[in-house]
Amino acid sequence: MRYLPLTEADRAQMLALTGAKSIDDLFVDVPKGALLKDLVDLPKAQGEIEVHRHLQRLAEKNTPAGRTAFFLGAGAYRHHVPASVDHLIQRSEFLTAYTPYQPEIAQGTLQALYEFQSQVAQLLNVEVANASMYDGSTACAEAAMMAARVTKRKKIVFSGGVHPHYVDTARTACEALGLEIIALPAAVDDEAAVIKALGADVAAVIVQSPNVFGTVTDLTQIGEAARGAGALMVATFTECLAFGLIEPGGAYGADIVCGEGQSIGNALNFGGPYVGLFGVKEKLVRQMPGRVAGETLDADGKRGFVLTLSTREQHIRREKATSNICTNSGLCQLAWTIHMTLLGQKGLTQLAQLNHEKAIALADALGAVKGVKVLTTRFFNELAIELPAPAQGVVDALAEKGVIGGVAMSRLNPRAGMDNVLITCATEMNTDDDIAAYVKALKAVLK
Amino acid sequence: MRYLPLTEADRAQMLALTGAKSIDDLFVDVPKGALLKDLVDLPKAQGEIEVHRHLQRLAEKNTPAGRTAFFLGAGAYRHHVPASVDHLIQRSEFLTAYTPYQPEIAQGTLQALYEFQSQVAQLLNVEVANASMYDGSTACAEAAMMAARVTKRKKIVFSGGVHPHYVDTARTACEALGLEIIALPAAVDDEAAVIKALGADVAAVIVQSPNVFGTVTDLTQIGEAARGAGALMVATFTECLAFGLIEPGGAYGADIVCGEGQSIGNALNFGGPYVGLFGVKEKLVRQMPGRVAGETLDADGKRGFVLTLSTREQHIRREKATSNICTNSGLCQLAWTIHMTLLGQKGLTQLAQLNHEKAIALADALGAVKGVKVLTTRFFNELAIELPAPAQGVVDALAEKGVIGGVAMSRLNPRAGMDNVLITCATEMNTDDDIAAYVKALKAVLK
Amino acid sequence: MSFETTSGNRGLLQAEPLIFETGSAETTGVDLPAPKGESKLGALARKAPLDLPGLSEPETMRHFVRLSQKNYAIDLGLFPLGSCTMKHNPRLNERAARFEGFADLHPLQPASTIQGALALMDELAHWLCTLTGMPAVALSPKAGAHGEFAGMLAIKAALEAKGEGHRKRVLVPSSAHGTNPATAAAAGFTVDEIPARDDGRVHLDDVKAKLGPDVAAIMITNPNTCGLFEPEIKNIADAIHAAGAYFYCDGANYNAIVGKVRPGDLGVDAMHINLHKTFSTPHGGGGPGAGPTVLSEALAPFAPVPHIVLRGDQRELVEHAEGTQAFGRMCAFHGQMGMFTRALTYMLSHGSDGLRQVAEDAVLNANYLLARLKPHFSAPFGASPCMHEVLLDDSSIKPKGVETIDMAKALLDEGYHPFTTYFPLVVHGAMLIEPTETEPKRELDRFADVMIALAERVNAGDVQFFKMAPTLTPMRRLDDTRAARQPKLRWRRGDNQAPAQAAE
Amino acid sequence: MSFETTSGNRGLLQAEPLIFETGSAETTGVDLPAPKGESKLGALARKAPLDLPGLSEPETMRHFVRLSQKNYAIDLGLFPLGSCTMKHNPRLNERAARFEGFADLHPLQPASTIQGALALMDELAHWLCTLTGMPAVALSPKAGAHGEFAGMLAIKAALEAKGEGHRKRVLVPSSAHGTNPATAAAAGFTVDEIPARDDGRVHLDDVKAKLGPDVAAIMITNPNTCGLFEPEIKNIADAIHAAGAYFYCDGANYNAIVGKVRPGDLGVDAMHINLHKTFSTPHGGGGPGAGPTVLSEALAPFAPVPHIVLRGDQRELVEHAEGTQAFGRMCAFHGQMGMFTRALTYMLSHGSDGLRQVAEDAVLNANYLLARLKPHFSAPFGASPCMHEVLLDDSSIKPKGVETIDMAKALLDEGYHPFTTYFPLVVHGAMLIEPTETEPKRELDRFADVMIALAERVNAGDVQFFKMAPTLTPMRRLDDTRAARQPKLRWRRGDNQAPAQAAE
Ligand SMILES: Cc1ncc(COP(=O)(O)O)c(C=O)c1O
Ligand SMILES: Cc1ncc(COP(=O)(O)O)c(C=O)c1O
Repeated sequence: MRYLPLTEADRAQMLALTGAKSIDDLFVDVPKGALLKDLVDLPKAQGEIEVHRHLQRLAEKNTPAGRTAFFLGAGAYRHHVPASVDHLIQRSEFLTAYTPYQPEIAQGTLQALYEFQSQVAQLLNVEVANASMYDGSTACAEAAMMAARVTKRKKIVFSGGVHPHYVDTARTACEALGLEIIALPAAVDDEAAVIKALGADVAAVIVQSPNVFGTVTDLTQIGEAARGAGALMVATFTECLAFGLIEPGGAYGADIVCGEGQSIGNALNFGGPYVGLFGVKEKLVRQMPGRVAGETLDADGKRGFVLTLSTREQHIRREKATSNICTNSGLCQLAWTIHMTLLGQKGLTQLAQLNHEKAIALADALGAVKGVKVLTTRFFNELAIELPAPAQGVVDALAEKGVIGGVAMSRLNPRAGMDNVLITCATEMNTDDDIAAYVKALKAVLK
Repeated sequence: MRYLPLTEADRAQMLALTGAKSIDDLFVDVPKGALLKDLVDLPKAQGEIEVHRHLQRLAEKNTPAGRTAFFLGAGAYRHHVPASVDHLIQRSEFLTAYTPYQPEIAQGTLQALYEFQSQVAQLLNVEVANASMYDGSTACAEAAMMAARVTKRKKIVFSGGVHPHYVDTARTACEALGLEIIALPAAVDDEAAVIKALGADVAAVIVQSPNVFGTVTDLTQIGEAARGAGALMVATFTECLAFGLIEPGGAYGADIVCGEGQSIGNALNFGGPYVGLFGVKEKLVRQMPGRVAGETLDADGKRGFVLTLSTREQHIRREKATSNICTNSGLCQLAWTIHMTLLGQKGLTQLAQLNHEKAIALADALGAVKGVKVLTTRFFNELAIELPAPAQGVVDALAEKGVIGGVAMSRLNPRAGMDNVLITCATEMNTDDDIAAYVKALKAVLK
Repeated sequence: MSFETTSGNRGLLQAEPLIFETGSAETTGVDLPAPKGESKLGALARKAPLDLPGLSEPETMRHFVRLSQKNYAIDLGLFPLGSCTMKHNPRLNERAARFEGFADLHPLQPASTIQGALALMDELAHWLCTLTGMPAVALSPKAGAHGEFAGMLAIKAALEAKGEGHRKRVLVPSSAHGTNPATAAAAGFTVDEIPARDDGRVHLDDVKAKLGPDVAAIMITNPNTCGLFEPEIKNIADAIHAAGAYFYCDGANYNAIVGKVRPGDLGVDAMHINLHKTFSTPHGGGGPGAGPTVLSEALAPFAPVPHIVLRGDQRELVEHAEGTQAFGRMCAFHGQMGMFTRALTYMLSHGSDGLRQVAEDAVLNANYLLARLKPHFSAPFGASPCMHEVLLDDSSIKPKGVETIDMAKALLDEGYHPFTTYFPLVVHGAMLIEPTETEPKRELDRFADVMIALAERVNAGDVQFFKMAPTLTPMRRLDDTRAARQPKLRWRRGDNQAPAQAAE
Repeated sequence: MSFETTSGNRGLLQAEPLIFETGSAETTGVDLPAPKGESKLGALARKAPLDLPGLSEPETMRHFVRLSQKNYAIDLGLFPLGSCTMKHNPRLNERAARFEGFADLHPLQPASTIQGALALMDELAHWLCTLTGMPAVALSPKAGAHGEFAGMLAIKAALEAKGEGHRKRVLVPSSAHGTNPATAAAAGFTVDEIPARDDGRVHLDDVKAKLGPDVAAIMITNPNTCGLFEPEIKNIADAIHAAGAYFYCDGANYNAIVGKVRPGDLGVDAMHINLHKTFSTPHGGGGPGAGPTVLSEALAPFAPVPHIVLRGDQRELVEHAEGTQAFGRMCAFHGQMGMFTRALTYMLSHGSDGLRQVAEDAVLNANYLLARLKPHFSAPFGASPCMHEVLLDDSSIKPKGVETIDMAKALLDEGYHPFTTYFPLVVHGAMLIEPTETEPKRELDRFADVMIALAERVNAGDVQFFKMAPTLTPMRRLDDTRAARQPKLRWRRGDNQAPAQAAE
């Protein structure tokens, strides 16, 4: 087997030194009968050629986004990732390193983490950011739990604009802790309802901007209301690229700003792995989940970086930890940092602007189709439209025509009562031809 | 422009230091009128997205070998290259290094070269091998010129089994030096004719085994005859994998053994870049073209490697050099070394055996098609068949059916008088289904 | 001859500042079409300064290549970090994960366009279930700890479904990884620790003594974090089940028994599998992981959404818990697809025979190291064979003035990543050495030679050598206390940008 | 604190033996289906021992990763090797070259299946011709020297076609790269050297003095190897043409003028372009290169096969010289397709505007360095601007006892690949510095600071420092003489396998 270096001669020699007669003597503690005599019922070893073919065959049973006119977002976005990003993250020294527990031989990872934290803090306009979470949805769930810890309250209010899967993820985690989730009804814009839901028992109000319908919200009033009620404001997001153009949660005084970082540096990958971004106010840093790198000096007085504040973490604090997270999103975080380094402020702003313009073009084009109503007025690159028919059927019919038009709100939240609502998105990857193809197919489907 | 780091501010500041008023002042030596005022008439800069799309569109106008039932060799072979090979050669430290002129910071490249030379010498059973040539055809041309230098004779005899493009390449090079090329008539097997062509004025006889028709030849007799005539025997090849199974030229006492290394480590790449292998008897080493790495010690007495014997080379010897070659096939050579390291004797032998068996199956299957005659009896993985119709037409018709059946001899050498001969090849990449598809299509075409 | 260079570089080792110290807001390494300047954002437009440095592409390449060379990695040498299973990461995995049909696929595409992806997930599930002898698996957990969370929530749901929601106590041996108690707490349980025993094992008696009507589950790592297979595991499982509780098995060390022992045969109810350990997906300097969690018959109905169901010959996703017994949802989409592809590639490559050999070689390599090191170090449980890792304690070195951390730092100079230090907590100054099956004998021998030479140096009383170590690494002992006391967690414009070069 | 490690490693730097010292004939890193054992070979079967060592995949990865870390590379830092144009190699190029439609394409496939490849070659040809202002290009030459060969053979064919085959003398300035005279000789010409002048330029008078009825061609590098544009180039071309000879231009330094000057406007008849220099294809530790050669109207008919012709909307290959005026064939197939893809990717990325900027920035960077270094070193032609590279000589250091090679070795410790040493031959102890356009000002400044600090050290008389250098690199000055005197060019079983550790 190509990955196993021991030869039969090695095995015999090594076994001899251990004093065991057979390899199974080393499994002496396994209960009688539990040590398998036969191979499990699965195919035997295969060479690269066969395995490659097998995987390729599976891959070819999918329709890659790029082979369609593609307008789907809703938590995962199809952006261009420069070739250098994917090249760099595959370098052995990044790819096959572990968590940087030995800083003397892990400054590469550690400095990149420190740069990531700094970039995230700048982007989200927060004071401190951690070294990444699994993804946006789990980051948001952690924020809810953290808010409960910080405020010692038990009620979490979710705006009706938060991605339904985020709400579900947080609900699963929070309810296990006995927290109460108040999920407001799905709404393209529910600022007033959010403010109304606040109260003295609310730990946090969780709002998303741009929200799942694409709506961008000025969070000033919600922030003030939350502060007034002694609740934290958690600003979440699924499209971090938006903050190249719109004001981030941190600028509205959000206590926790967290969400999905996939748009920068990471391919769609059918939903994962992605990278959760997580930023907080400095005063909350010791309640923050996840790893964090910090600056220090080495024995020669040289600047270097280490993992720090680990007294928050499970390996030190065990059941009292701020989170159970251990392995997080290293490579995806690295990809994010590299891509963001390539972009810089100039590239980021330009990329965000391009996305916005593509979405304007999309909104105009779809809005001009008979029977279609654009629901979202203040959008970045994503918007909701109302169709004259159930959206799920339209999506499926569009797919037959080589157009992935978006996602039906009914798929994300069947109880939203928004069966005719479609969430659609444009990015820098969409050409004018794509938009024309969409319009043509939509007209045909709606006819 | 993403590859150009200078900012406008940098440029202004730097220009100031040079004392020049404008950038064109630095081009002061360019004759008046020759300095372009306008941009040349070509498209302007494009981003990664657009360039990627453009290249992808071109790529998709081709039919990749792997999307067909593929049986074409004749100098380039479709073998599996393990994923680790292509990964390793893309490491910055290999990919973006120059020729190892500074051995203190180039031991990676140098040790890999030394390992390559050692592997090539083992494989070809020669005493010394160089650090690679451009490809097999140019290696063969260099061998012809070297033979003339060594023997001070002017006639080069080519067996009729040598790949016609190799003969053409050598002819072009040799005739410029006033050497005479005797190209024997194309023949599946011409041992006797080769021996007969030898004489006191012959510098070298160049034979190929397996030859372009796939024929494997015992070179003992030719070798003896050449020695008797005071000529060198040059054994060339296009399929180096064969030597996992058949006796290499070196074992027959060939003075120079050279040919194409593409089969190991390198993709088809539409014909290049490939890697020429070149081995000689020790006594000829100072007449050998190309770079060579050798072992030495460093100032601390540690073993290390350097480029050596450079007094043969153009940068030292100028017009008296053994060859004008400078840049050779670094990355392809590295890929060869890595793949050969993965294979080792065990893997190489097994891979060669698999190829041979696939070719036997192919010969049996095609030989059973009515009207088809297998011409090659002693083959490795390639063979010639005679068709009841001109081969070029059959090849084209097969292609319409998704089968790349080989190459018509008439394409390689229109004057061979072998219009109905097809050269076909099987490798480990061919499945039984491929062979069945070939037979089916061939029957249909010949009907 | 030592001297300060002008450049700050030292031979091939390149000094490299932060991107914030070299980049600028005007520089970018991407080219994009010029925007037209349209906007629908009005007052929502960003006003907070971005101030994100950009670098051109060549500068970016260099920055990260330079950084990378300051890292150790499996591809450079033995990485015997116990409990982490740092094995070879095949590049075929990386290639497969990047097939357009996987990488360029959106999780919310219509079902008709993702049949290959769903088939792949089903195939992975089949391998995991068959290998572990368990009927079901939840694929979506995003790392080991997340898998623990899924398992504990499934247990919670099962208890609640039986009307036993009052069971809140979870038994966790003191040798457990920190994620176990942290997860139990996150799932709303209380943690009751089973203290360690001298033999490094969990004893049935100790478990029985803790059982009671409020016990929800036990979380046992098997093979455990001392590198031992728990001999009483089956009896413990039986006792747990008899007491109406569930058995969560931490499968982080599954590599030691893959293809040799099926956790399902041991009475396990739930077990996460770190695909980045046993199934060779890259650790990537801290992730991403993937923690599919196999579930017993009793827990299977409560598996979180999404579920994949077969309708005719088409696969579909069930994405909402309503109408099912699913306890909920672990994350926005379907889990770490990129890791599924890699893990399946690895499994198919090994096959049933190769995977069994993996376990055997991993265990053999560890026992070989144990045999070589035992005469020179204190191996507290070394009297009998270990599984995939060797646990040493500091009792042979500490009396001479050398601590576990000093041994670790001395290994850095020798070109090794050290073992896991000070974990598990059940022995003093633990050194936990996991070689994995992808090490050749030659590398083990060299490592053993180095360890033995260091032991001899300890015996020779050369304490100073250890306290000075490392001296050959890019940096020397970094000051953790300083980092934690005055946390500086990000660059900020205006902060003293030239880093302090003198010790405080 | 310095000491010998037990492992031989030194921190992150891994000691690594030869594969012949670690591998074995029984080990392999590939898995293949078991063969059946059939054979048609009989007595032709291999009897010579293969004795090729195999390594498992993890060992192979490690071996080459470890080796790689002993290399310097552009991606690590400035690589100012004059005449070599070590610029950034975009990874987009690498990606494009690996598209299945290019990489998995056989050169002899039927024309209907390779239309995209032929279109790409045509597009590349169009870019090269338009940029250079030349009507034709031979794409097949496999490197610069091979392109020179193609150019000189075209000249030969043109002369023969005119019945002037007796013209055998080729003029080559003494500053020429070694490949120029070597190529002229390989093409059957005799070389007549034009001696150097103090100003580093070729003078019209010197050329004229050499002209005669036996002169076939002149080979001039422009910009030349002193980093200067030849001011008399056009007049020289005119004189050459008037004398019935041809002008071969070595285009290795084309990077300095791409988009700014068209060689066609200067009277060039043939010029190779090193795609691995100007057009950013990787140098790969010594290749592969690619040397497309542009040809004037006079030479175009003689371009070697293959030619691409358009028939209707389909492209076809002409592969045989018969029936054409082609002088022959350069190699088996169509040239370095993998490099064509990369070069075109690069060209499209830059566009006409970006390529012009390339030349301007390359020249500006060189002149900036010249300006910074001039006060501290002897720059023999530094009175006027240079093009893309800065030529220094050793006259300011040699009197103090420091040679060019010592400067080079001192740069190694500072983390730089040195300049080109002792080339061109026309100045004493040449140091030829080519920064290229992909260096930011910051890196140039640091390099200049280092050079100046070294100059100050020379002035301070610290000769010993230079003679000891390098001390921070993986190895220290290697013994070239020993290597050449007793060549050991390969491993051989039975040779003393433990390498000598002591100096001879
Ligand atoms: C024993 C044990 N359990 C659980 C975990 C947690 O797994 P993960 O890091 O994937 O969350 C680890 C990983 O370090 C471990 O070693
Ligand atoms: C001036 C000059 N001419 C010709 C060449 C030869 O080019 P290549 O190495 O591609 O054969 C070189 C390359 O080093 C060069 O610098």
